[in-house]
Amino acid sequence: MNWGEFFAMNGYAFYVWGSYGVAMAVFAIEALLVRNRRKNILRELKLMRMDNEDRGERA
Amino acid sequence: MNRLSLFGLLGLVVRRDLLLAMRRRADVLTTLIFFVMVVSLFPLGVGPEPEMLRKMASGVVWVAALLASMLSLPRMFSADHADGTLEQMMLAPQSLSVLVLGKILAHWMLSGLPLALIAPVLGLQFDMSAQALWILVLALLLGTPVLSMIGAVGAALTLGLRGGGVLVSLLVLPLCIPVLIFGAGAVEAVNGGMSAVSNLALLGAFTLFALVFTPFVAAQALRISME
Amino acid sequence: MNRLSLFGLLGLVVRRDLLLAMRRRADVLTTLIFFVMVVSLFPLGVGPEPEMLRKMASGVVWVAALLASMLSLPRMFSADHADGTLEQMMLAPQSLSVLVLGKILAHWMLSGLPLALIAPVLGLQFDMSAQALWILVLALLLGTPVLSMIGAVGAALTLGLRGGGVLVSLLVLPLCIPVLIFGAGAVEAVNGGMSAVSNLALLGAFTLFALVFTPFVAAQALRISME
Amino acid sequence: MAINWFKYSAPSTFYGLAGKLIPFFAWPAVLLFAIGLYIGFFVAPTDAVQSEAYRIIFIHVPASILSMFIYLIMAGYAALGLIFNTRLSSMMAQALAPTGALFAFISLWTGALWGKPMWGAWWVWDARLTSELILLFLYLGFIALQASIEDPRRADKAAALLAIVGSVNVPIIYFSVKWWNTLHQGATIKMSGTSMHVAMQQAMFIVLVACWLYVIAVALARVRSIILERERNTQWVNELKEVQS
Amino acid sequence: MQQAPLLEVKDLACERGDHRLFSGLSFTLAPGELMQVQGANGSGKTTLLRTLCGFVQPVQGSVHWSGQDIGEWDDDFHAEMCYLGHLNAIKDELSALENLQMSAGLAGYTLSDQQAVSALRRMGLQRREHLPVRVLSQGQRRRVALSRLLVGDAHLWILDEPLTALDVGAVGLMQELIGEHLSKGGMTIFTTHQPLQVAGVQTRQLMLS
Amino acid sequence: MQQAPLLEVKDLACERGDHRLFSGLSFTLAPGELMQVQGANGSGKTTLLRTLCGFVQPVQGSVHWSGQDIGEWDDDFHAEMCYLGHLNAIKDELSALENLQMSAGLAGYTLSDQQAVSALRRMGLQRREHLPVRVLSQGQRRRVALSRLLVGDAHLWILDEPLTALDVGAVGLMQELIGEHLSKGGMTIFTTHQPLQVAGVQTRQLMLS
Ligand code: HEM
Ligand SMILES: Nc1ncnc2c1ncn2[C@@H]1O[C@H](COP(=O)(O)OP(=O)(O)OP(=O)(O)O)[C@@H](O)[C@H]1O
Ligand SMILES: Nc1ncnc2c1ncn2[C@@H]1O[C@H](COP(=O)(O)OP(=O)(O)OP(=O)(O)O)[C@@H](O)[C@H]1O
Ligand SMILES: [Mg+2]
Ligand SMILES: [Mg+2]
Repeated sequence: MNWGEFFAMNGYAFYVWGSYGVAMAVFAIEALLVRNRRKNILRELKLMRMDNEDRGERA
Repeated sequence: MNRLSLFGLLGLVVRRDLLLAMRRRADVLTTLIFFVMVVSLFPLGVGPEPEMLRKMASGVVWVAALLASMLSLPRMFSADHADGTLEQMMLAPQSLSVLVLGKILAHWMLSGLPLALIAPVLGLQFDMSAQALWILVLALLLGTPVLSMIGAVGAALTLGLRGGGVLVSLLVLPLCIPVLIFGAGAVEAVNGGMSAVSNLALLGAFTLFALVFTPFVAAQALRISME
Repeated sequence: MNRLSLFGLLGLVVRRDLLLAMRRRADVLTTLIFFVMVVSLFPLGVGPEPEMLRKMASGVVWVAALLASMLSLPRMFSADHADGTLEQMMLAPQSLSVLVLGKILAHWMLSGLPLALIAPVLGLQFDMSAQALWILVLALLLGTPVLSMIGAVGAALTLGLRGGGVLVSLLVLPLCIPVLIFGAGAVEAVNGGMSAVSNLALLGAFTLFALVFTPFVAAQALRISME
Repeated sequence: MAINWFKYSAPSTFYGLAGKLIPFFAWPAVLLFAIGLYIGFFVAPTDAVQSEAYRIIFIHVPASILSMFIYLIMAGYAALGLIFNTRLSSMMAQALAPTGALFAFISLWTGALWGKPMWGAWWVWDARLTSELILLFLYLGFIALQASIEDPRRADKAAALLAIVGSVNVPIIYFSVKWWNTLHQGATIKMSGTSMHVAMQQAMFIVLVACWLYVIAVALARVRSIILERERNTQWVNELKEVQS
Repeated sequence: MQQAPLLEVKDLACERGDHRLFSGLSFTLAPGELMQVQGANGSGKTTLLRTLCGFVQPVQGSVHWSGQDIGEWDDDFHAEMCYLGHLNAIKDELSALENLQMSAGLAGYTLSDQQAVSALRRMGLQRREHLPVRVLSQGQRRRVALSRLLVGDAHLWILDEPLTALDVGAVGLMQELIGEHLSKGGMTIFTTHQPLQVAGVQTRQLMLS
Repeated sequence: MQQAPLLEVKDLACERGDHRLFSGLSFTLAPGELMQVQGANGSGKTTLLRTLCGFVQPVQGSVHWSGQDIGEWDDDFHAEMCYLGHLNAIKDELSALENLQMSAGLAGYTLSDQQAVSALRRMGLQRREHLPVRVLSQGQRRRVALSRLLVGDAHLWILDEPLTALDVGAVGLMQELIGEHLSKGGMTIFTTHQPLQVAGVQTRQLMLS
């Protein structure tokens, strides 16, 4: 079996690759979103910590 | 000073909600008019073929009933919440579930019952047969209480939230699907020459089942929302 | 300090509302999900026969779009009203109508546009043909702005009233019926082998007509409500 | 030696534990996906009836199965949180919901792409399909409710109640949809009668395991963010080295 | 002679949002005692009173009524207490009389017209019993809410700013009512930003910072 | 030297519901003048200020700005005034910076990041410019609202209880700002329940009963 045939999926390429493509994209996007969420909260926490230290120094 | 029995309390809550509704009649009418309007929109959207309209009639009436009771749900507890009466209800030395049951009953009398009573008129617009109309009313009478009961849980959960209206629909509509299916199915069974008994029996069973659990669950939801 | 042009102001209001919506994404999604849900309820009520579903598809999608944009209406001005931004908008030295037009545009981008874009997926559930799907989307794109515009007038009139949700539907639904008829009619014309051009042209005419008058009327309604 | 499970139900300890565990789930998930898909595409033979289109099954079935399981697990965690007032279980429920919704979506999407060549329609109102759609709505309701309540404790409890009510309803919904569907029309087209090839079963099973691992990894990663968001004012969060740096 | 305390608060701590309002709060209240909760705006007075009622779950500590923990919604406790919050819990659409009867009903007892009318009269609402509450002034609305105290037989009154919107006469009446209640062996715990003195009773102070 | 008055109020009367709040109210305000509106709760202070803005239509009398009646929503007048009400008109979801820029945009002018940041700094919001307003304290939120005064070029400031939730330092800052505004020929009309003294300026009093 050559690659062209493989990707053609006997005429069902759109359906098969559409399924796997979207599924994998969803997994990737979810992973990305999770990482973003972590980055955001960490950035906010750092800001808050710097803010607190700042206030501590002035007091 | 005479202590009230549980039934006395239930009656009191129902009487109170009906009295309040009578004093501000617009709210009750709006639900009903919304129902009539949604049902009447369909022939406009779908086209006037009587054959098709007859087939979809029961489904449309049920969906409209579902949406109309959804719309009146946010009001179920919100007025009592806003003026502090709900706090006092939760401090009542009786079970909160009974109070909630009373409110559910009143809600049904003000939303489900009028819908069921006006449904035959709308059914005529769709050229339904007399027998089908009977079954439609019966099914609505048996099924709409479940909508009020599940709706009470949703209304209690979303009490005081921003965007409560759409949210409560989002929570409650999927849970009401069985009622929709069997309610609309009853009429279609009759249209197909079959008996509607099993559908109606199932609707009754749902009602009983919901009657046992939902007042308690809604009471818990209220406690969560009041914190 | 640079003075803003009218177009600059319009753009600012739209950007602002979109930005706010992005920050509280749940609200936008809820409208969309409600739409999907109502459309999906119909087969459950009416039965799964593809033939009938295909026939009623456009009507169902339109009615659901109407209901979904109705439900998101109360939020159009209420947040700005509650936190005082609306007061500041009315004190802007520019025409309030332009600000209102900006809010209408943003509302449409957040309700009408997503509905139009997701409609083909729902149409597929009803087994609509590709051509009908195109017309459906086109009709929705041309027609939903009218819903937002008439809706803005209703939302402005009912601002801050108790039971505003159902009330606004009552005010607005009857006015939106022409849009529903011609919108659903466009798809049915195509299904019937005719051209949808006249329907679409009429929808476009409605939109233009509404575009001229409703921002001004809604601005007046806001002034009345703010007193 | 008995492990002190109670210790790990404290968010502060679980945060570290979860961080250490994630790689042990994430990498095997990737590996098993690769193996499963290799078997699915290169070892498993072509189906006599469905030709190559059947290969969608290797993602469709695991996604479908998981979407249902995740709801149960989520409702279980939520119930635990409601009854025993353990914050961590509520956070786990919250972390699982989006993943469950995504799996329901994948199931619907792949199913639709399968249905078109097999049935000639992207969608039919079949019992299984319809109830999967309703399941997706239930997930979305859970997420929307949780998202619209500001106070996290109230959000946890309210969403938990919803999840419990939902899980009581799921069987009812399933059977009513089934009944509704069969009442109106005959049996829908089924998978070709031939029994499944061993390689097909293997591939499906391996992808299923991979999905499980993926779900666990993602849920753990997400729950770590949730813990940080909820505990932002505590001492231990401020002393974390990722916050200090 | 000091009686045994009925209400006991042990090591109570409350949070709202992420914010710890107070912690390690302990006190007891015996029949005949009057306690005022003090503190700046936002210091947690309302939260404390609502915790006593059971609306808010404390993050730590417990509240006991005659020796029993009221942690799980306790109907016996609720039968013996009366709470009056920021909100009046009256319905605009109903008359003062109907409102009072409905409140009594929800609290679990029936009230004859006679009893209700005399309670409303005592609160200075003569000739206003049958008007819808909507048309009453703020002070009169507060009086309708307070008349609930007159018709019930609760031991413990929990009053959150009972004097809001009341004029001088009504404040005097409230002092009188609380005095009567205490002399019959009742207990009262309240918050207020105005001075409130009950003759012959020493007000205990609880300070939230 | 006294300048000609820009704001003239003639024989004004306002009602809310069926209730006449005040009538026959006349006064003028010239550049450099400061006026405080006083009165008990519910005496109509807010109503008066909102009438000046044009939100409330008076039942009698009129308001003139440089000789012109502002009865019909007057954009020229609005371009020269800045109103700050009970509500802050800020969005929880946006940062302080975004809020300020949006407010400026709605008032009809654009604001560079530079200008906005320096205004916020002046109001004591250093390093909080980019936090969502949701996480700010009440006083800080009020400061964000007040910083609108700094970036605009309005002649007339109408401030309804500007000092709510502000701490001592911020109150001092406000006094300073109002002083600067007046010395540049601006006018201010305000209500407050707290004392507010601007150095070197005599505060005119308007009493509503
Ligand atoms: C939108 C479309 C579809 C949806 C939502 C859907 C949903 C599901 C679900 C929920 C399951 C898991 C059932 C279980 O484990 O008991 C499943 C399994 C399966 N589906 Fe689909 N499906 C769709 C389309 C299709 C199509 C078009 C086919 C075949 C032509 C198909 C064939 C199968 C098979 C063979 C299984 C696994 C066998 C089994 O567990 O019984 N599905 N699907
Ligand atoms: N649901 C809530 N979520 C978050 N924070 C809350 C909530 N309810 C109250 N708070 C906060 O808790 C604090 C205490 O509120 P509480 O109402 O108990 O104050 P208080 O002492 O009664 O004040 P006041 O004198 O104004 O009545 C306040 O800072 C308030 O902002
Ligand atoms: N929309 C309305 N309809 C009817 N009455 C109103 C309305 N708005 C205000 N009132 C009444 O008008 C009166 C004046 O209100 P206003 O807000 O002007 O008082 P104020 O002097 O600003 O009081 P405060 O010091 O509390 O701010 C009040 O008695 C109020 O109840
Ligand atoms: Mg308080
Ligand atoms: Mg005021």
